[in-house]
Amino acid sequence: SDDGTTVRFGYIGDYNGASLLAVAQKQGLWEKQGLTPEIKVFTNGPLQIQALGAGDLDFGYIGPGAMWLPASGKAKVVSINTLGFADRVIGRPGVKTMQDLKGKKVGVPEGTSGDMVLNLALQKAGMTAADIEKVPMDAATVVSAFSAGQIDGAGLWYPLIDTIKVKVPDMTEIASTREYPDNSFPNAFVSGTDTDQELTTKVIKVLQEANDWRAAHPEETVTETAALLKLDPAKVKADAANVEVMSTADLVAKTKDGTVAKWLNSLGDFFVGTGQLKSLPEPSSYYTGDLYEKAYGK
Amino acid sequence: MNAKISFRDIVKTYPMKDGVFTALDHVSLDIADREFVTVVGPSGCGKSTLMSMAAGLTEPTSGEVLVDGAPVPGPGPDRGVIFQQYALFPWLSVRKNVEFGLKLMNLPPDERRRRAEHAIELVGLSDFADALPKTLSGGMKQRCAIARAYAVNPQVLLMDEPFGALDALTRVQLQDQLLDTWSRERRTVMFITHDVDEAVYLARRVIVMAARPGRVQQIVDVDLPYPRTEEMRLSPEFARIRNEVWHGVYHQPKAA
Amino acid sequence: MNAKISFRDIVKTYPMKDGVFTALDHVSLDIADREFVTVVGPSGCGKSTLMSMAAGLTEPTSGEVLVDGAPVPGPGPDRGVIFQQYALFPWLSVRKNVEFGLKLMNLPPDERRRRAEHAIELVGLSDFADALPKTLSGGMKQRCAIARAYAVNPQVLLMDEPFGALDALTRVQLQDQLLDTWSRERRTVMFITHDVDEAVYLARRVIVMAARPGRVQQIVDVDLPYPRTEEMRLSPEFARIRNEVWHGVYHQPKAA
Amino acid sequence: MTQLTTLGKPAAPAARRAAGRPRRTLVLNLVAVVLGLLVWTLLATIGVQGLPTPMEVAAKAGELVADGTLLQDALASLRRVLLGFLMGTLLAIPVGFLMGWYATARGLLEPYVQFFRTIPPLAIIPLAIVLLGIGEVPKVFVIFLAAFLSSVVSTFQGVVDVDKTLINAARVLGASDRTIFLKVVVPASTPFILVGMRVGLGSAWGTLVAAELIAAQEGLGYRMQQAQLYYDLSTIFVGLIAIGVLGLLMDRLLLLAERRLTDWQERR
Amino acid sequence: MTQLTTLGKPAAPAARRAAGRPRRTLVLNLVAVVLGLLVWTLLATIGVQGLPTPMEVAAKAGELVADGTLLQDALASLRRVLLGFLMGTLLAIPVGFLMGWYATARGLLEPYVQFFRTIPPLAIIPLAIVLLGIGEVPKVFVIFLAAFLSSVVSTFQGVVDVDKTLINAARVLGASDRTIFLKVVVPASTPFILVGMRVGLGSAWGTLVAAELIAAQEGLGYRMQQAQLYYDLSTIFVGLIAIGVLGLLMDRLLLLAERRLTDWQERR
Ligand SMILES: Nc1ncnc2c1ncn2[C@@H]1O[C@H](COP(=O)(O)OP(=O)(O)OP(=O)(O)O)[C@@H](O)[C@H]1O
Ligand SMILES: Nc1ncnc2c1ncn2[C@@H]1O[C@H](COP(=O)(O)OP(=O)(O)OP(=O)(O)O)[C@@H](O)[C@H]1O
Ligand SMILES: [Mg+2]
Ligand SMILES: [Mg+2]
Repeated sequence: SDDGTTVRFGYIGDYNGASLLAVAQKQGLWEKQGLTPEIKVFTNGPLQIQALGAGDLDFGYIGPGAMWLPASGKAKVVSINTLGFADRVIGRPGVKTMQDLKGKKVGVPEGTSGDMVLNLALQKAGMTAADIEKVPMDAATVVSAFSAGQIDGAGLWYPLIDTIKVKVPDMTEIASTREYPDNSFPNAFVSGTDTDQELTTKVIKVLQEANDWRAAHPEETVTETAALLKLDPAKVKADAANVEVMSTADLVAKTKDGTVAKWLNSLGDFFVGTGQLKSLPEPSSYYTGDLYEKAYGK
Repeated sequence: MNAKISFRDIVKTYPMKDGVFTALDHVSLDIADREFVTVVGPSGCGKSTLMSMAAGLTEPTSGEVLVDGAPVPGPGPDRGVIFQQYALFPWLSVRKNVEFGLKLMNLPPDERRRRAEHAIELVGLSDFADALPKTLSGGMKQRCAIARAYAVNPQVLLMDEPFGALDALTRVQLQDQLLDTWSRERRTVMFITHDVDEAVYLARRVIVMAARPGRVQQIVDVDLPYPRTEEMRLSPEFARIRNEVWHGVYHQPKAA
Repeated sequence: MNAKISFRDIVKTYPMKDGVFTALDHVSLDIADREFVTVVGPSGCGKSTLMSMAAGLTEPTSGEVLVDGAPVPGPGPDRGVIFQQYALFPWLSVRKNVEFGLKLMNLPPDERRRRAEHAIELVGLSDFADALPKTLSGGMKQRCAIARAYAVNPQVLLMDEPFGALDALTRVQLQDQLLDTWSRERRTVMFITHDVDEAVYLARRVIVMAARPGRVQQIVDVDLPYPRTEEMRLSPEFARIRNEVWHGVYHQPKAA
Repeated sequence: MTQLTTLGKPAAPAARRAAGRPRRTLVLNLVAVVLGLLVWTLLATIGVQGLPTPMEVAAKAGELVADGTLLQDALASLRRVLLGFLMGTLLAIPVGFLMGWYATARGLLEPYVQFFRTIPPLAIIPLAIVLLGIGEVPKVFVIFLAAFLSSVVSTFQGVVDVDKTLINAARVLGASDRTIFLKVVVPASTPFILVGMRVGLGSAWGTLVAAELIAAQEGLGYRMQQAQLYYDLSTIFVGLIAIGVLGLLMDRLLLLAERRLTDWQERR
Repeated sequence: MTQLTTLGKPAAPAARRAAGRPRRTLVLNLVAVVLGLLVWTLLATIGVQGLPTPMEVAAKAGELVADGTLLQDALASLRRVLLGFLMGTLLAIPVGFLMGWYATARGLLEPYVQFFRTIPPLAIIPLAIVLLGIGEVPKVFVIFLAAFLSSVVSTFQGVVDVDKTLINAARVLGASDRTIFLKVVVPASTPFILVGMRVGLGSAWGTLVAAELIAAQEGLGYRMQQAQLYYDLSTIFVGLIAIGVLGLLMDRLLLLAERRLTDWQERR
């Protein structure tokens, strides 16, 4: 971004993380804004936040599990991307309700959306984390441990659950993100804390146009994304099935009426509960909704 | 013939950048049971190589080494070896070095102790029994190696310049000790030396080797009775044999 | 006195489990410039230790070693050393070993080559110039070490039983060569040996040491003219001195 | 001491050095630590964003010590590392021997040893879980594997490099292969074996974080991963320093063992 | 060859062994690989959940080779590992020397070397990003650090263990410290240095996955992490095997170098 036209953009190699960038590139949306993208793939959100802080990256993509980082002032959310509904609480064959998990081993990657859905499910069932044996482990470890019968339940997400299904076909889904409409799991694009308004607006514009194209062309988007990620389109498609794409107009409206703030606050509550946040910050302090609205107007 | 060790037409070659180097060239030699032979010859003529074959540590390129009429079965405690480079175990004290072979014989500890003490005393290292090899002088290291071989009391002793690093007096003492033991217990001894006097004084037969290629040049019988005495060293017969050996070593017709 | 090397009241002790071991006990000795001294004494009497101090490799526990009147400045190429254990660089060929010191002198390559060839020829290793030490026999290793020290042509030669592993003929040849070089170029030589004959044949003075504790027992002047010849070895005067040295070494009053 | 007096340096300094040595080393160590702390403080205060200062880390360490977490974590990790390390390095000795001594064993084992040495421990975890569950066993196993694989090379080389004449000396005294291994090869290759153990120790600690990815409930590596979720750099640093210090202490113990075991060596 | 004829085993077998050696080793290696594949197939088909079979992995490898991904990844990783490994091990030689030779250097450096050896590479990454960004530099740096830290111990030990008499022999010929280092210490400790390099090579590859966490766009480690998002075990196995094979090849090259460089050694 030396001359102000190069944008270094980080992403994660799945449908949520990569689809907009794939579309923007293919449709020449960057060029329209006079920008040159330099996209870099990462394996997780926190690494990108770190790279933003170190000045090695201008924008990045994070999932809901990393949302406490912008909330604690480490970055700014410039645009909501989609809502994810991929997270589930699952159980071994025979486990039908949360009650069945009482005293059982439940594997979960801590601080992720899998952890969140487990928490919500526990709440809804009138239980607490003390009622189960919560075993924190890495996401890949959950897959191995569940498939090998080492744990009785897990808080995890698709497509990893697909892998488990192959091995344990009669596993059960006990709880799903879809059951908690008030607690949506948005993923988002972020920038560093010192935002260059003009550049950010241009980037938001690119994202908005790509977003609308994606909403209009779901099939093509899957193809483009699979091509960018060198993945089997079927996998990406399965991935996309658990994602709610909203039109830009819808997102603008939800920003205006405070729905977005509500999502962010419900995430914030979760992080306060885990201790990742000390207090619940005002969403407007880290979500640049005004820029998002303005950009749409242009 | 009742040979304890037979070298049968031994050839030993080493590959070199330009062709091969012949260290031993068709060497045949029988050492009778309970015989004491010494081997002399110029530096590099293959003395150590030959001995190492009898020990079972080196294989001939062609030919055969027999011990008691059978092909040499690898190294074993029936043939004690004193190496030219001492080969002490640096992490063991003098006493432990000497006891090494005894332990392998499963002797009771006090018997082992006794035999080790005796061997150490024989070579005059009693005051250094607990010293590590690195704290010993050159001559003391050599004496430790001698004690280690003696302690096992093997049927055959293969000694490669065992007294080379010793002062003259210690040397004479150890020569006499060796002769004494040998005549009492009648072991077979193959003894390499570069000292012609020593070779004649000790041996029933002196094997004179020649170099380039290594081969047996001459075998000199020493017709002096045992026990050998210091006077014999001054006898005309001794002088004659000494001269013959010397002549054999140093006036060799040049090899091809 | 114009001493090249002075040992002034040298004491060397080593810590032992039970107290200390005195390797050298108040040794004082001057070696004049261009003098040839030999050192004899029983195994373990401290000969190598004394020489290593002159080389600057070992420090006395007390006392001083002076070279040219100044405290010994550590090891240096002005004092060539032949170690009792050869100390060849195993990764270098004979030639490269010999050239090692010459390279450090920044000689032009062909001069270096010439001097190395010469030294190697002197010890009779020309045919093995490109061999690695592990392929050499004991005597050949020793000769390589000799050549390495000779090549540098140092002012002082410190030689620790340099001919100990050589056969008698090679030994005599090298003795005569050494005397020849020494009388032509008049180096200072300190030569340790366990061969009384050799000690007398080579030296102007024979230092006789005693053991337990190590000390200078007697100094025997050898009043035979240089160049020494083979006939001198047979002269009554030689025999007398030889006897005196022998007596000095082997009939020492026992130390406390 | 002996090796220092024979250093061949001019007399006086060497003697002085020999006398003041242990104290001097300690002083130098301290100087190094202080310098390190200064650089760290500098980095933290001036330049680098997000880096906690030594004071902050010390405060956090105080907290963790006070509530017992640190001790409990350290003990849990120490047990895993010690077990894995000891089993790994002790197994490396006979395996190194087999590979160094018998061409057959070498031909069969070497491809695997070399292959697995280059495989990151993270990649072993799924297999370890499937085969060993999620208890202590797979954690210790991952550490064991790392320690074993990094020390076996060294042991193997030690066996191969044992002076032939010493082996011959034992043979002619009637030693069997087993005796030669125990009484000659092991002592003669002690320097190599101890290098192997020290390297293995480093690998064992270095693998701890990966091992505690497997459903650990406590341990320094687990605590650091937790802290990473919360971006709690101070706790991460406390963990790192605890690991470093424990590793350093164990390394010193090994060094001490080495001094005693290779006393017989002639060296500078 | 020489060492084999002096093995001291009964004459005939040893001679046979010497003659057939390289071929025999190869055969044994192959036997080992085939055995390994069999065990793997067995595990995959009968017992173990989720384990892809060799055939599946081979098919995936074919795909990845066909679309050029594997080659591209392998080259990217190879470059990083080679750079990091070479810089790390080459730096380890002089540093090991300094530590082995000068008590001062040892006192100052040792705490750090020992400390950082036990720190998992994963933990270095945040610092590397802050200080070095997200380009190639921090990736190579992490690998470099791993290689350096694991080989420096070995080099250091090699320097300490150099036979005193050889150093003395060089001193009396007038060699300076520098000459002694280059002409005596380095050749004499080659066996140790090469062990260090081989261990360092293992560490370098083992750290690759961690290094490629730092925003890599290609590389075997990166590909494996990507595959982990979808739990694509076949791709992970292709990556592991590629790493293992590349590591093995580089190790063989080092061994070859060792053979040539330590030819002078007398050993079995
Ligand atoms: N591994 C080897 N490779 C090549 N040549 C070798 C090897 N080992 C020994 N030789 C050669 O074989 C010859 C005989 O060596 P050997 O050690 O038997 O001599 P020696 O008679 O014992 O001599 P010395 O009296 O000097 O000890 C020597 O010329 C030596 O160079
Ligand atoms: N590092 C050491 N620790 C203890 N004692 C030692 C050490 N080095 C040498 N000694 C002792 O010092 C004495 C003198 O040794 P030195 O090597 O000088 O003897 P030497 O006269 O050369 O004997 P030789 O003729 O056998 O070579 C010996 O008794 C030896 O045991
Ligand atoms: Mg010999
Ligand atoms: Mg001596």
